[in-house]
Amino acid sequence: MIATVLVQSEDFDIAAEIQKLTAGDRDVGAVVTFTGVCRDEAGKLSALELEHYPGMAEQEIERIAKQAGKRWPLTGLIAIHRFGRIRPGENIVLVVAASKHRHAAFEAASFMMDFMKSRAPFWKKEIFLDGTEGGWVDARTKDDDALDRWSEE
Amino acid sequence: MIATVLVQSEDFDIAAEIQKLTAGDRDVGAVVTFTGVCRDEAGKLSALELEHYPGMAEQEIERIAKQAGKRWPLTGLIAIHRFGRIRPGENIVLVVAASKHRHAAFEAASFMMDFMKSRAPFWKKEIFLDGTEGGWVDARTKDDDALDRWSEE
Amino acid sequence: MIKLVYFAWVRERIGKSEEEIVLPESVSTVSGLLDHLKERGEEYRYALEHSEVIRVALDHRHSQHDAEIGNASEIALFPPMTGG
Amino acid sequence: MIKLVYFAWVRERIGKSEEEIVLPESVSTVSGLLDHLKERGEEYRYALEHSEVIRVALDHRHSQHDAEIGNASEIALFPPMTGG
Repeated sequence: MIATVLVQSEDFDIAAEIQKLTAGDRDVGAVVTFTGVCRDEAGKLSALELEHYPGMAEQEIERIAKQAGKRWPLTGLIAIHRFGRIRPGENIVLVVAASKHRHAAFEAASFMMDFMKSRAPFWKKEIFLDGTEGGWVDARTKDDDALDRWSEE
Repeated sequence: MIATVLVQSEDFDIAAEIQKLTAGDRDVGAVVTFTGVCRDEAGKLSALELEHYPGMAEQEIERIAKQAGKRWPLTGLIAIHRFGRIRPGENIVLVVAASKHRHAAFEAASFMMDFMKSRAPFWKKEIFLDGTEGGWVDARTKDDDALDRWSEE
Repeated sequence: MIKLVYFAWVRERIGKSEEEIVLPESVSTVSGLLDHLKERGEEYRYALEHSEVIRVALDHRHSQHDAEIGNASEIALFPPMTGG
Repeated sequence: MIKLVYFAWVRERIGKSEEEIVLPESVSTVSGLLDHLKERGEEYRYALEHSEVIRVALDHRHSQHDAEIGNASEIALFPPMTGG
């Protein structure tokens, strides 16, 4: 299974990414996508500024993807994380997982997101409509807790 | 939360369906899609013929969607199930779940698929490349077991 | 008169997709209906031979074999579902 | 010489995104580095005051505070991540 990992400022095309995992592979029975979208925080948010650690961001997501590929029988996996200024309604992150069966695809996509949230080196800063900076978004302990359910006994 | 349920012979456009749940709703932070695709069964399959129970198919999927809507804080839910002749590589079923947070979207989409597999009145017949009918696909006990994990204690 | 509808291999074995029948007064439950149908001929016995696997819907709702037919106007018989 | 890179509010508080420093021989672990940096000035003390929350990567790999710096050529300091 070859995973595609992209860290980019541009938006992505979900349909085109799904197409890459299904075209020509007649053993794919299930495709799960996750799209993370910028919320407007009750109308207050003008944009998120996403900072990342170039080099490490790609490598860390690749390490997570490799773990997912070992853990579930996937036929394909794509992870795209954007950086830069992202406005409410715009996409932030995409995961596409393809497999023969649905549970593998669901679990791998969910695993990818839990680990990308807590381990991929990205940081969000809020910029409000009144021009003020809302400061850096705090990491939620909930996100760290989410990793626990994937610990293998 | 208004769920859209469609039972149709035509294909669907995943990007357009996602768009319906995100356009104009700035409180959506997570969109999960599941696409079920027809496999070619090691190159033997010419097509699946999907029979359904008109009327009940829509109603049963609506009942499942209603349960999902009660159980998770969703901002939108779409379920589309095709019937008729479907060839390898073509789409069979689509679920799109949107929510503020990712775990609700993942779980609702997974719940929808588990219940649609075992409770929506659809039956698959295999048609092989040599023109023979492979007969009706057997229901897998695994699919019934999959419902157990959603039982609320 | 009650409308019966059949799907997948139940339909193929019985040889029709729907029919209307008069339910004898003695038949009040789903399992009573299945037993009654088996008396209608070879094709019904073949379709319903393993009646425990047959799924039933009363007016578009999944029902158990011990359910009362009550006022249902459409009863569907079919094998376990394989959608999704 | 070792390259240090800073992100998010660690970068903002220190006031630069990267720098190269000569590591004293006495500094061999990540926590030793953090203590050493705090001596470099007010901005470092402010950035690293709650040093237990500071995350560290040695050559692009997450590392613990008790990790040996070893041959790492790039050390990154940053707050807990909030991607996804």
